[in-house]
Amino acid sequence: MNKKVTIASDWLAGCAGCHMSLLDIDERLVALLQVADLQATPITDLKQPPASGVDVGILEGAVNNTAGEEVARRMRQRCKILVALGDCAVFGGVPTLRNGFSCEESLRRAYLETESTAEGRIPDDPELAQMKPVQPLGDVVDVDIYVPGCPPSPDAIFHVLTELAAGRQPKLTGKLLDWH
Amino acid sequence: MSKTITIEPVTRIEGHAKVTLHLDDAGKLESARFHVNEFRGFEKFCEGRLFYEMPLITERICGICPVSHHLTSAKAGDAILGVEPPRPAHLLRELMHMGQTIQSHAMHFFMLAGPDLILGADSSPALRNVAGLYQADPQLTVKAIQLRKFGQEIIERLGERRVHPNFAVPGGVNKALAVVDRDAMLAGVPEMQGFIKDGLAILKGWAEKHAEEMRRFAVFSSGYLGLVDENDAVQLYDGALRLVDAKRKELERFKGADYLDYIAEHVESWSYLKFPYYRRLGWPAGTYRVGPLGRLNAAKRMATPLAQLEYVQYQQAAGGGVVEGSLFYHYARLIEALYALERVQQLLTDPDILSKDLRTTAGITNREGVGILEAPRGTLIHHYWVDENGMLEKVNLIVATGHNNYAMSRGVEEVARSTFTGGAVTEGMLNRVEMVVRAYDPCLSCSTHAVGQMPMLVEVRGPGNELLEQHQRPAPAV
Amino acid sequence: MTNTLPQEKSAPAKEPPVDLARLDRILEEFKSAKGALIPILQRAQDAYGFLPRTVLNHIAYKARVPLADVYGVATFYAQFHLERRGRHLIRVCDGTACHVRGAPRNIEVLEKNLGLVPGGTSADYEYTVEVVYCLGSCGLAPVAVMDNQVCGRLTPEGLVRHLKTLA
Amino acid sequence: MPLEMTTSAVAMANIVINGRRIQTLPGQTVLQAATAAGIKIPTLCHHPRLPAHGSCRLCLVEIEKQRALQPACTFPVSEGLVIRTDTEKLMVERRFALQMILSERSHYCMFCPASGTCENSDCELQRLCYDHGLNCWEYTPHYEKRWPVDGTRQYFVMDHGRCILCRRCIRACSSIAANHTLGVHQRGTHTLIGADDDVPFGRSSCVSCGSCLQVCPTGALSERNSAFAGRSADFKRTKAVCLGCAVGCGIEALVRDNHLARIEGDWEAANGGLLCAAGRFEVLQPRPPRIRTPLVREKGKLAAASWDRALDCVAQKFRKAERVACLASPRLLNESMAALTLFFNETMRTNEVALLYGEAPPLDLGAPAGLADVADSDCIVVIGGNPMEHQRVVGYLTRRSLDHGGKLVLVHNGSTSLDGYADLHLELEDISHPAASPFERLRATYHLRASSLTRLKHMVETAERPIVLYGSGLSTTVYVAMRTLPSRARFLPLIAGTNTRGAVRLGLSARPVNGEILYLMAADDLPDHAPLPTRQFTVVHAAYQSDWTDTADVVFPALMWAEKTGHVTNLEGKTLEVKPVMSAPADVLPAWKVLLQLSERVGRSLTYEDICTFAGSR
Repeated sequence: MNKKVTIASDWLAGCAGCHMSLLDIDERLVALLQVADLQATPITDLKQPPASGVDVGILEGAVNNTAGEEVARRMRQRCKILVALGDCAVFGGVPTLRNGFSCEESLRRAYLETESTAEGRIPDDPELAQMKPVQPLGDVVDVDIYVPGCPPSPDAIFHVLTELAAGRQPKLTGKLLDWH
Repeated sequence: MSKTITIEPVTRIEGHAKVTLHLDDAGKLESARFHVNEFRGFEKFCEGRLFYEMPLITERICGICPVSHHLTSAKAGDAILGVEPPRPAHLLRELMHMGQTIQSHAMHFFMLAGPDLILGADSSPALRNVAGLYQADPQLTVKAIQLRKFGQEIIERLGERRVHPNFAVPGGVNKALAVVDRDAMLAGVPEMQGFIKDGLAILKGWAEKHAEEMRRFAVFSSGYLGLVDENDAVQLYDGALRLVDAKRKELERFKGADYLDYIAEHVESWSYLKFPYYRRLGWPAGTYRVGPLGRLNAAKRMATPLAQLEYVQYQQAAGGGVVEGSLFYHYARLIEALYALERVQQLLTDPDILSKDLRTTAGITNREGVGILEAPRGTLIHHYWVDENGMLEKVNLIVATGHNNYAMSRGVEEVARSTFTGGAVTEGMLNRVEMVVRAYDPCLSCSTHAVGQMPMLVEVRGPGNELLEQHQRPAPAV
Repeated sequence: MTNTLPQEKSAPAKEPPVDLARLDRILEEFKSAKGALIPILQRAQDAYGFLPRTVLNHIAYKARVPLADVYGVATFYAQFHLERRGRHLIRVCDGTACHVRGAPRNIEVLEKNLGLVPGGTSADYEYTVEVVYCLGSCGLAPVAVMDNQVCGRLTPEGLVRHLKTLA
Repeated sequence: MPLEMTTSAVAMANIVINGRRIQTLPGQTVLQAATAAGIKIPTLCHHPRLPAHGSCRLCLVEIEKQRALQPACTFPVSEGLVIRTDTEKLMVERRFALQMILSERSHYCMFCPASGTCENSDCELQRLCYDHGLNCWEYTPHYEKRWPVDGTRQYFVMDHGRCILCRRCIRACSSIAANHTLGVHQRGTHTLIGADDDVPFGRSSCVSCGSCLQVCPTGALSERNSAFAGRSADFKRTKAVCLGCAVGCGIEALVRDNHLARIEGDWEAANGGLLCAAGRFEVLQPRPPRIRTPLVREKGKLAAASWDRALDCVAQKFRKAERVACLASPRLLNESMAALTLFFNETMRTNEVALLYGEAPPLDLGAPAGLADVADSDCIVVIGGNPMEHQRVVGYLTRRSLDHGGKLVLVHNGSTSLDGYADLHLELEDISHPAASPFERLRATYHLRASSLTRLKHMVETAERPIVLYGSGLSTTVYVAMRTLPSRARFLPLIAGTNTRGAVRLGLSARPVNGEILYLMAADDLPDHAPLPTRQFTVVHAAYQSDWTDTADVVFPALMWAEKTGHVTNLEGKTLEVKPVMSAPADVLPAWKVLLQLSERVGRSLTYEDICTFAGSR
């Protein structure tokens, strides 16, 4: 049991599609659970990687606000190997389209100008995170393994995780290396 | 002294949210808020792109229901071209949508909500997940995986992959269905029917054991909205929008294209997720619920035989009339999954399903187009405005989860009120609050997408907001 | 010799009419010369002070050079200007030497006095200000060149004085 | 400028690539030599059909005694070169080149029509990145910079965010289409591909020939119609003939699930990949509703009917008829033309068979010129025709000849878009009589003054490879004069109507016909507001619903161009094989089959053999 590789994952500004692609390994999920111990993930109830740390940290999505930065930093601190999962984490992806506009423009459109919005206002509660220009994960923390793809194929993800569980450095070649 | 309790992130939902509970000096609930914490700005940054790119851009809003956005976007494109896709194209689009409904509902019931129902809300959080479920019931877990796989494979066979497929284009679809694929899919139907029935059995069992909870957990009245066919049966791909009041009396029946006349959105300073409501009744009186329970209340029946049978039992279980208990969302969800599966069979046996008449080509005939569809979590609306070259000038999106935004806060409040009666805060109490949110299966990827995780804290703050107590969630027994 | 647009493009509406007779004389000189686009553009700019679209179109048509190439060359070289310029050209250096010796202050004063941004032209078309990075007279820093006259060791006051002498 | 560095017939040069001894011809580039020897060197800005450019640095190779790495696409071979194409150093350089290219713009692969996997990507940049194992971008692009998307062109779109400035589009625009619309504007990080003096593409001198689209290595240029309809790998690619006009360009049709999604120019055909907007794009535009079954008028309304019913109905009318007249679209293939001529001449015993429109000038003025010769001519005479309108590819080839210093003599009245390029411009006099019918108008005659003729002759005499592009409707004296031009002058008729030359060979021409019954072989032609002469009874054989079919008494469904099998004769007089690229609706038959069945019912039946022998005999 303690032999298992411990994994924590989380998502930033993305679409959760990479985690879905992880689930798309289907029955192999069972095999994965034999060698890997999924700790804090969006589909489990532990809210953050344990302070004791994990072997592998997986982050999906780009960094686009202060809270995202915190998550990225904490994950970096608490994992031995950090995996950037998917185009958003690797390149920046679709969320970076927002960088072409000022936050104000975007917020105005969404919360004041949209045709269906009545008595609009721009959300400004301190509970809400501060928006920042969208960056790929690698521009915020050091990334050890890049797994591009929108989303990465289940095969690619399974390959990476099983290689890591076996203590090897995964390498994406052929069909496993795929961006689109 | 008054306290604020923060639950963040709410887990086992698609995306992240946080809940804050404001307790008064007596430790009684003052107010509860369901925050959606992040914003991506699709409405803005799609401006200047071409309308026919949108099915591939907007599906990136959400990796759980990309097909909803993919198809809704293509439908808005149809409207801009001013064409009706050939019948076979509609059948194939609906088939893909049914695949998604099955996978999304299956994943939610077994992998996200399941742990609460099967393992119990008070079981160890370290086990309250898919892995724990597997330990508790390996067979069931495998069935869950296979049911989800069945749905995902439908999407893959049509759109070349499971997440973010490339299939629908304005005017139709880009690929015909191969005979081998049709036969393979058909072959899977009976077994999957079994799996869904197993799920229903589990749920009914749970419901009987927890009849009280089912009846009392987060129960409140609201309006309901969903697509229906000409017989007022639940429709997921196309049809008319039917809005009913708290007594299920029809308030409106309207075409998706006219949504602006009926639906408006309210904004709160503390959430990036807007609050849609029925224009005529205003905010918040006009708020309504969508998604499985919303749809089953908005409609009068299910269009397929097996689902209809279950629908009747469901009504009885809820004491007939209006089903208001949030936990019934799980029940309704499985009934819809069954419907989707029956629909898959109907579609695959339609003589037109293998046709190669797949696309109507046309120039840009309308400068505006609305697409609408019932995503797994509720009504999804895409509205585009283009210039004479088909470049987007304006975009408006109302996503499924948004409609339930108010309901989730209401639900959280109901539960918190009955749970937080002063005294120590237990993890189980907090999870109960999450269970409400989970019942609605909010897809926050769609809504705007989630913020990253903060440490999961229960903070107790004084009136001056000074920190008085702090509970860390129990660490796993590793 | 390559062919160009089937017919000469008409001038953009906003542009004031340009007397092409002078341009025709220039083009006449280069009639037989091959690959003479740059000298033609230089002479044309000398004649008109800048390169109006009408002039570019006419050059393309007469010299039988694709308009896209004429425009490409005109926008590639910093020496060519497609917008009307001021009567007086002031090139202020903000290179390292000049910068540390107070060029920024000088530029600020210019902007105040002429009410224009670097690279801009005053509304009355009297002045155009360019900020450049080294004029090769770092010994005289901070330096500016006004209508080809080098002015060194410039103080804001001196700068304004020189401006008056130009006017 | 030659499209490829041509190999001059000099002695072999011996070079060594990756240790292999290879014999090449001097004048070849290292890339050509390597490719010929089956050694693959990665390229990006290079395109075999375009002049080499050497800007992307992907084809860098190590050459002994060269200080720096050299681009293989521009480096000429010479005796004794020792070259390596596969060292680790080169891999590093190439990866770096790719990283730099990726850092310049914002390539959103996830929603790019060209994007795909290592197996099906249509993006050459993406494929190279896969080949070189790039799993991340070293230098994050400036996402805050929004690169313009130009959607002002009707058929295809430019997304500068996906442009790598390889300049293939510019080279194609100038060297293939000779249109010179595109250029490089601004410099440094502001560099953009632009049109004319930086106007939107849709308002530029662009003629939408689509040559740039066909050579773009990324998704920067993408076609509206086929975007997201599939990737090249998903399509069935069929070489076919464009039936848009008499040029008969070679095309490649890309079809998926019987949906014609895209058309590309066939590099191997006489048009060398070049097409016009009509052939590449307009044919993909929406058409009127298709006619899928025979229709028969009952109580004033057209109703669907079985073939038997429709054929019987027509046959019965034909048997009783005094005189049956037939008008045929010049878009018909030779087989159908032959069947129709036979059927009406032999079976129906009438000579009232003519073309609906389409005119061919005399075809025996002198040595014939081929399409391929036009671009190399040093003097082109265009007389009595307007290739830029009606045989556009011939027009573009004509302009290509001007880029090589060729002279242009324009002889016409009115104006054409070639006017700007003419070295000599001569006026034609209209000596025709006020026209009576549309067919009369076709006979309008133009005359050329003797003085003009001599000037024309002079130009031709001073040229080495003169070509005369001539239209119809000129006075006899003009044609006679053409015959007296020096024998090295070659002639290419500007024929109106796709297969008019095939029709003429079978003795058909455009003229008025008489008869109480009219049989209109419209094929997939559409009436451009030309109403039919009204008759007691009208049969229309057409692919699409139109004013013609609306007023007909019986309608037979016809094949559209992409479904046809047979032959056409193009303006060169070449007989081109027409292959179907997609399958026809179940109930639609080739025209000749319908005529055979009619002939049976009328009682004097024809056979397929009759048709073939007849078609062959001419």
